[in-house]
Amino acid sequence: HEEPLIFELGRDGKCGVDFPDVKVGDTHLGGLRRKGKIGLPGLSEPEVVRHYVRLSRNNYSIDAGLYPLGSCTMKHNPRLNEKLARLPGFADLHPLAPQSAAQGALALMSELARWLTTMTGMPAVTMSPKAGAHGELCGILTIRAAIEAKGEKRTRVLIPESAHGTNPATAAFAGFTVDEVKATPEGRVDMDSLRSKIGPDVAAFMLTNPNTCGLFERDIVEIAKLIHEAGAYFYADGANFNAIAGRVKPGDLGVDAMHINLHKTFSTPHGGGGPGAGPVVLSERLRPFAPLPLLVLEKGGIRLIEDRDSAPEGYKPFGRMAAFHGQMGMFVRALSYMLSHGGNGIRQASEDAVLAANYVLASLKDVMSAPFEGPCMHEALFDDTWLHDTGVTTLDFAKAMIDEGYHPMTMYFPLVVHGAMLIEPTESESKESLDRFIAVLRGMAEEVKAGKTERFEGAPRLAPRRRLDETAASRKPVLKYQAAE
Amino acid sequence: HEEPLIFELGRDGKCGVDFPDVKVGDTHLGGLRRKGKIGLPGLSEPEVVRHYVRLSRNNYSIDAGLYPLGSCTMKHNPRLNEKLARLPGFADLHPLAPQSAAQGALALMSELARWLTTMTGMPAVTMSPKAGAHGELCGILTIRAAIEAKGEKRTRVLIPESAHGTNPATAAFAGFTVDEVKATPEGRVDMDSLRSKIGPDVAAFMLTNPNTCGLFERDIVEIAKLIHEAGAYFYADGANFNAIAGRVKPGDLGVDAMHINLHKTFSTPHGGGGPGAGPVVLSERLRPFAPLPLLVLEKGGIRLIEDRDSAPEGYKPFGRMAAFHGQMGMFVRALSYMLSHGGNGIRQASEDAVLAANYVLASLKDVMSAPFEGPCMHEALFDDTWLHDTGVTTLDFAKAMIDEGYHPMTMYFPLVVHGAMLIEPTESESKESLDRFIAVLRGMAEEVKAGKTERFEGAPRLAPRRRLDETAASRKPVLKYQAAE
Amino acid sequence: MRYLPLTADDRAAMLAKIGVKDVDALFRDVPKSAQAPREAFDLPDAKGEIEVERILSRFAARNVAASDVPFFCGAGAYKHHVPATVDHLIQRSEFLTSYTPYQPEISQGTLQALFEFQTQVAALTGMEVANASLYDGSTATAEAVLMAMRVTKRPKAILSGGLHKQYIETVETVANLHGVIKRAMASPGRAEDLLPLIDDQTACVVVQSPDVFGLIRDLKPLADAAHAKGALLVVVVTEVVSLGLITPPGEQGADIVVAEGQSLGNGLNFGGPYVGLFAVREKFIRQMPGRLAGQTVDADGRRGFVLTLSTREQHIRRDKATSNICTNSGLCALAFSIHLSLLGEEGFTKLAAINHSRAVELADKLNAIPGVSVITPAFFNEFTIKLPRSAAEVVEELAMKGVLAGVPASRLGYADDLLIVAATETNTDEDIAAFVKALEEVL
Amino acid sequence: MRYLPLTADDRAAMLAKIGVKDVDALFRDVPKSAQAPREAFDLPDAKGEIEVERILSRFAARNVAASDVPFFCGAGAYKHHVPATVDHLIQRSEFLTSYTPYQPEISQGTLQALFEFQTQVAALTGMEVANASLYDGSTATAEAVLMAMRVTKRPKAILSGGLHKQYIETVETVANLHGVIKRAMASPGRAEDLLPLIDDQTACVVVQSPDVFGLIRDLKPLADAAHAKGALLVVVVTEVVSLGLITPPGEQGADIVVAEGQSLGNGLNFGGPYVGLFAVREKFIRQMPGRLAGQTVDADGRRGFVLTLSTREQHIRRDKATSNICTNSGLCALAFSIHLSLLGEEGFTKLAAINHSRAVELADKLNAIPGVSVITPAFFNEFTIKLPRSAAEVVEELAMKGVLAGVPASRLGYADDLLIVAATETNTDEDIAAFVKALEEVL
Repeated sequence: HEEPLIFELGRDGKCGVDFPDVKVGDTHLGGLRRKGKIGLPGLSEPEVVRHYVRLSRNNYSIDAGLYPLGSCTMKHNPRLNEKLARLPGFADLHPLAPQSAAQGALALMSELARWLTTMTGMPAVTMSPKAGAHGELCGILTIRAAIEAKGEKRTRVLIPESAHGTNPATAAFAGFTVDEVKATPEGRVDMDSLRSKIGPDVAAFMLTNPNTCGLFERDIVEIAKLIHEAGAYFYADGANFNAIAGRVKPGDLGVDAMHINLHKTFSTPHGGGGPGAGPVVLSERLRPFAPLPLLVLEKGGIRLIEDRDSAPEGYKPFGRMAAFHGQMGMFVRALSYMLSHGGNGIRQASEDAVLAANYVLASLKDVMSAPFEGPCMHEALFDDTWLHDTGVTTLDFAKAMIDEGYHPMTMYFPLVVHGAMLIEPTESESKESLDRFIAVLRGMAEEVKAGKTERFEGAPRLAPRRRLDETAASRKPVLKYQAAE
Repeated sequence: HEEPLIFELGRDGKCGVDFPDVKVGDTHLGGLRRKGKIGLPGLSEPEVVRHYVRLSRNNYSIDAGLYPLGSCTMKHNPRLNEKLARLPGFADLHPLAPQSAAQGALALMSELARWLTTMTGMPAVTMSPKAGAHGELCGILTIRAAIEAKGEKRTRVLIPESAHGTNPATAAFAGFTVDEVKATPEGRVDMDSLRSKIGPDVAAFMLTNPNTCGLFERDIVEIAKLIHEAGAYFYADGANFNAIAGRVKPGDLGVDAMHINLHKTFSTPHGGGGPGAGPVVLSERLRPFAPLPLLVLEKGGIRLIEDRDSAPEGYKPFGRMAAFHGQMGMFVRALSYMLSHGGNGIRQASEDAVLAANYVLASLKDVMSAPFEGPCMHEALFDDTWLHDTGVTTLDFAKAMIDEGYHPMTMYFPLVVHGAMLIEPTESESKESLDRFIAVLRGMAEEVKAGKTERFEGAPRLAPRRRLDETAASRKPVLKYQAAE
Repeated sequence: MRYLPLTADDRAAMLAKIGVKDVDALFRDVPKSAQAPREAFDLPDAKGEIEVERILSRFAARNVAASDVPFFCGAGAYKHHVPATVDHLIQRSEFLTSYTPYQPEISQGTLQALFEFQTQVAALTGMEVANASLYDGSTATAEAVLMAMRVTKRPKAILSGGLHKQYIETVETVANLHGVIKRAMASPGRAEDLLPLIDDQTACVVVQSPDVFGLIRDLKPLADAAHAKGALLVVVVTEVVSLGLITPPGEQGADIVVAEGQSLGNGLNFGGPYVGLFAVREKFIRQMPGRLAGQTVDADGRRGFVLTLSTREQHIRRDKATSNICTNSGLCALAFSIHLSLLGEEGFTKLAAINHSRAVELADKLNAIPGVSVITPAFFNEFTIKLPRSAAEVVEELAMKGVLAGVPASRLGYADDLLIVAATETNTDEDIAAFVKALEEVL
Repeated sequence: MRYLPLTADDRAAMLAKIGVKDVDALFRDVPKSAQAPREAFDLPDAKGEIEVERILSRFAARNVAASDVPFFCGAGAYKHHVPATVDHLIQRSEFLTSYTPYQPEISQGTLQALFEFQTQVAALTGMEVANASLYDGSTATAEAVLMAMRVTKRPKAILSGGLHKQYIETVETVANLHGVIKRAMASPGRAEDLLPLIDDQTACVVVQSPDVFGLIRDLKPLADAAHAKGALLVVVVTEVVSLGLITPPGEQGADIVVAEGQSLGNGLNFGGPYVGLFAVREKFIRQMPGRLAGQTVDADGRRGFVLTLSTREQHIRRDKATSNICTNSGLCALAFSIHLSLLGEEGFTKLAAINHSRAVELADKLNAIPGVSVITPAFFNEFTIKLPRSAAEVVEELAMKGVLAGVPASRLGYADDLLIVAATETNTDEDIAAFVKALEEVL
């Protein structure tokens, strides 16, 4: 049975809520009362429930299975966090309620800030960015403001070719030109390339560390030195913080700014694509330029500074990332996660995440091909060398995993590796679960090598849908339902 | 992928909760400290979540599809009711908290009692029974107490052969002998049979009305008169109250006692088999014998009477059905349902339930065989006459519905009809949903008639399991997990 | 009305298909005299969510929730912390809104969970088999007595005076119809000598441990004495968490163990819904009441689970059934089982240890108050104190000070100066201090 | 630690398979100087659920929830009743714990829901297409300005003074890098004349309606003037419920409509997470930021949905992308869509009517208080009153009396004597009476 669209299910005369009738005059509406119908379908509550329950059953989820999406950190989402985020004191608190009526919320933000600065070894954090990419933008704009405050003109941002797409997009969005730094055959920043590109017009170097090949940048201290000597800033993409949280302080590596994806490292649920939250930790020299709002501890309580004029001495906020004060709902969840783990648990989680990835790597590298040597961090990278001449592509292999009950790994990223398959098991998987996953992938790989490739062509076959025609979708986009004539 | 048992998943050294360590001396335990291990498996929280999420996906549910189980009233379960039952003032209230600290709970019970007595036209209700069958027992024990109070000796309870199994079981459990009353070819109580059985040794007549054939007992007034003239009591099984709530008051029919399944008519969720709740409404002459506890309105509040000695003048509670005061969690849900519907909505719901059943009956009676004439009430009964010589049984047909995405109807009940199929769509289904269901059943029926019977043999094929060997299960029962040697 | 999907047009079309003029025609078998118009019901019209929520919230606000105050009530219902995961999982549509698993092919979720529950209950109690739950501890106790009478074909049951008063009444209410109930006098703080009451007409001895006053009693001598006379020992546990620390009844010779399972996975709920546990020796399984999930295979040979031995049950056996029970406490049993799965061996035993430790600490502090004495020599997380005056009055006075101090024994018909006090993992040091201070103040 | 499934034995076995001695060996690429021991982090150790719940509950208890008091704050975030069904459904594991639907074969639940969401947003705004959501209304406004600059290849954006101050700042922060932002002065209670500011360098005019002071303004003349100069009209809606009663921007000539969707399905959450709506004329779809769900077919020809036009996006186009956005506000969009599905045409328009009616009633009563005047001539559920003294002080005094009376305009940098007041379906007659009485008392 195929679940129709709500527009196909609904009909006039039904409604899933009950309100008293009310008459409205036109006098207060400035003559702009809506005339026509909106076109919303009418459904009773039971129909709505069934529709969404049925839809949900077509989704894969971390609650139902291992979700090895490299670079996405699909870890366990504790329900305690969901429960606490729903306490009326948080969920039902207005962002412009008098600050005297929101002291608990401000205190919670301060406490979360303390955890973030302590874990990163950075002196400051700005909380308002609403997602990782938004945090990147915030970080780059902070850097931009610092440069402008010095009266400098720096137009280029250096980014390794293995970076997430958000890095170059962010730099461009912030008005910089992007210059790519090459990777070494070992999957790390090519120091020669970096040296050749660095210069007085460089505003920043953006680096993910551990990088998207799943490797720690060994030369990180040297890199930071180079950047700083050139008068540029070191931006770290915190997407892979889960590999090192509780073991390594980015501040010790010379980082000037780093966003933290609360929805990755600190487990706020991905929700099918958001909401996220991306607070940005800042070095001392960037701290004065952090955007509004600012949190200031005063005697008698905490004050939220919402406009430039009220900023403390020495602070020159570069602007505002969004209305209000950030993703409070996510802050509650993240703090609940942190308190639950404690410093020891966060360290253990990072170690387990790295251990799990290396275990997968060690268990599969004889049947699949790993492009780089040495231990990986929290994700294991394979390429498609081992698929050459089999007729099976990375895509085929990954889609066939669906028929085995697994979500595919990240494919074709990072771009520096051919036919990349990036596996991030996270610390949430038991050894039994990892062993089963490894056994399934080994079995599949051995089938490919034995030439039994039929099942890979056009996989998946057992999912709610077979492969979807993405070309048709984009050639003539259908972006909303339209009733048949 | 087959989901293992938790005992197969778990292992020593894992735990899904965190507690501080604590040392316990033996001195306060009377020397009875546990020595050996219990044998519980250790699992982390993510493993527990995944286990139960995966298990759940093997279940059918009303949220996911039409659930036409006759006599079970699988209607929509509003989430508002779940939310309200979880208010700390209800969910976190101790049954033996001082009554001064529980006045809201007692007031809620009184309000629910008012709705139940108003809807049934009965003067009193006792709230503590924990399920329908428990309510039946309560009703029969009340009758027994009334008989004893009169100094009479009555040993027989009359029950129609179409009755739910709980009726004879309850009567026997309460120490009575059971005597079956025949059904007419029209599926109703055979008045001649009843007349022939009634007598001075009859304690009660237990009748479900609408009856389990889905028919209203037309002679109900006459039946009540006969019973009362014999000095016996009229017990009504309220399992089918959903057909008449808001339209018919059982009190007007001469009923002396009737349990009400809050988990049917008033939509408290079935939860895979409970908990239910079965308050019993009572006539004036049974009221004095209702069991403990009693609710009494006094000035300044409501008092819960928990022992016989405190009972008001004229009350002689026959005993106690259970510790504490009944299924409070279910009371909240039921009252939420009642307030949401209102008197008008409850009436409309009953009418829609009856309408839906008749619509199914009218739409299928040409391809399936209906044993009885005339409009049905809230469930439509078919027999297997139409399956004769097809090689397909009621069981086959019902199990094949699973492959079409439906839960089977109730089968082989009531016993008075051969190969019975009892369909109760409830008022929660839209016309589109009913039409689709009817079309599927018609299609199946036509296939059977056309001799295309392969898919029915051994159905279902598309469910999480094929038919299970129930004989093997009961021949050598395996009722718990035992680790392989 | 938001819950009703049919529109006026739908209704008209359906009536047309049925071939009747209006819905009244479908009710034509109802005698005229019983056709009540809308006005005959003094009930308000439908309300929206906002209004319903307001009304019920007002009821809730008039109660003192256990989490609102330092809280020490027990006597058969205990405040424990239930992990958030439990409530999330039991609210999955597939668990919450499914029926009794009569169609096993599409009910394996519930059936496997019940099978796991049975295994857990058997392990906790130290018994060989358990059923898939009964309504609650008190009704389970009544069923146990009836079962003992069936098994032994004897008429007499002896109930310990330490059995929760409302359990005693529940047992008497039904078992009186089938036999003779002898109830021993309550002896708070002491295990009464039940041996002299056992004779060759005795079907069972029913004893609670920890008893209603919190006393842990040694069951072995009782089991031996009962067995010597051919009687069964029924052991009742109202606080299952105690089984994490105390020798299980099964190891002390119990033949039937019943328990109230509320402590795990389930809220206080003002007394219900709760979940009754029922475990027996294997030889009695065909005499057990209630549902049983059993393991089997499907047509493809794959392991699966079904409701089994249903020939004991009312829907098959009718008046010959072992019990009239139809509904069980499925969702509460699921909550129990999920909570216990989260706890596991380590968590469950730690939980028990913390409970005991909190209670010992509280008992020591209360005992130090002049005029107060703890009368329970051996206890788990609950004990009884003797006060210099009416415990009911003291409880009311402490409630005014924002402390719910326990259950006055008089509420259950026992002596006026006894207070039954429980402490659990949810009690903080501050809670205990507040209780001690408030009690000192009122005495 | 309850969330970590590996045991010490597991870790040892895994390390052995990897062929290293300990986990430190896996971190060997980290410079020694950056290897921080556990003690280097001033953080407490792991805590159990009970303790975490206590700590966070204490934070929560120090806030005044909107439901605790008569409540009238708005100015970009509104208290509405969200049906219980919404929160239940979005917590389904399959929605809550899934990733962005990059693998459409096993993400049809999310994708179809987003497609439905897009259709709803287009219908509400009166536009041709909508995306699958952005972070919130303010960032969506900034994206709209950037998009207008891309589409028109012009540098200038004109912002109405009635645009929420924090939206203005958000727009300026990013759009200043790409062009020139002209901000008109705020004119509370009046629609300022923006026409003279529009020239042939103007990419867009951005106007909010109802504006931050609650004013509904006629957009048609502005649209005509903008279009005459080749500029786009961007309309911002911070209260989507207004679209149930007011002529949608799409019918008044808007080219881009952005809105804050919090009012439907989402709580106040102290400002986030919210959900930004973004709707445009069809011709602009390839210039849109954010995700789009599109309809297509699978290999068997069955209808299905995919993320489409991703060549606009950063993970494909990198520095040439239309925006750097990666995450959207998927779960909030789902909540929005479920709430709107429950409402439907009838419920949504009724909801809007009730909101308006409550606000009219409140406005009339406040206007009758001596010294108080309503300065917003046309409004939906929010309006501004002029007070005889500092609104911020009045708000603090009313808060002491248990009424949260609205947002002082000074909080957003406007005049000191103005108070922005909102009323919704959640306000009772008693709430309104309490507000009026308290205000009379403090004035």
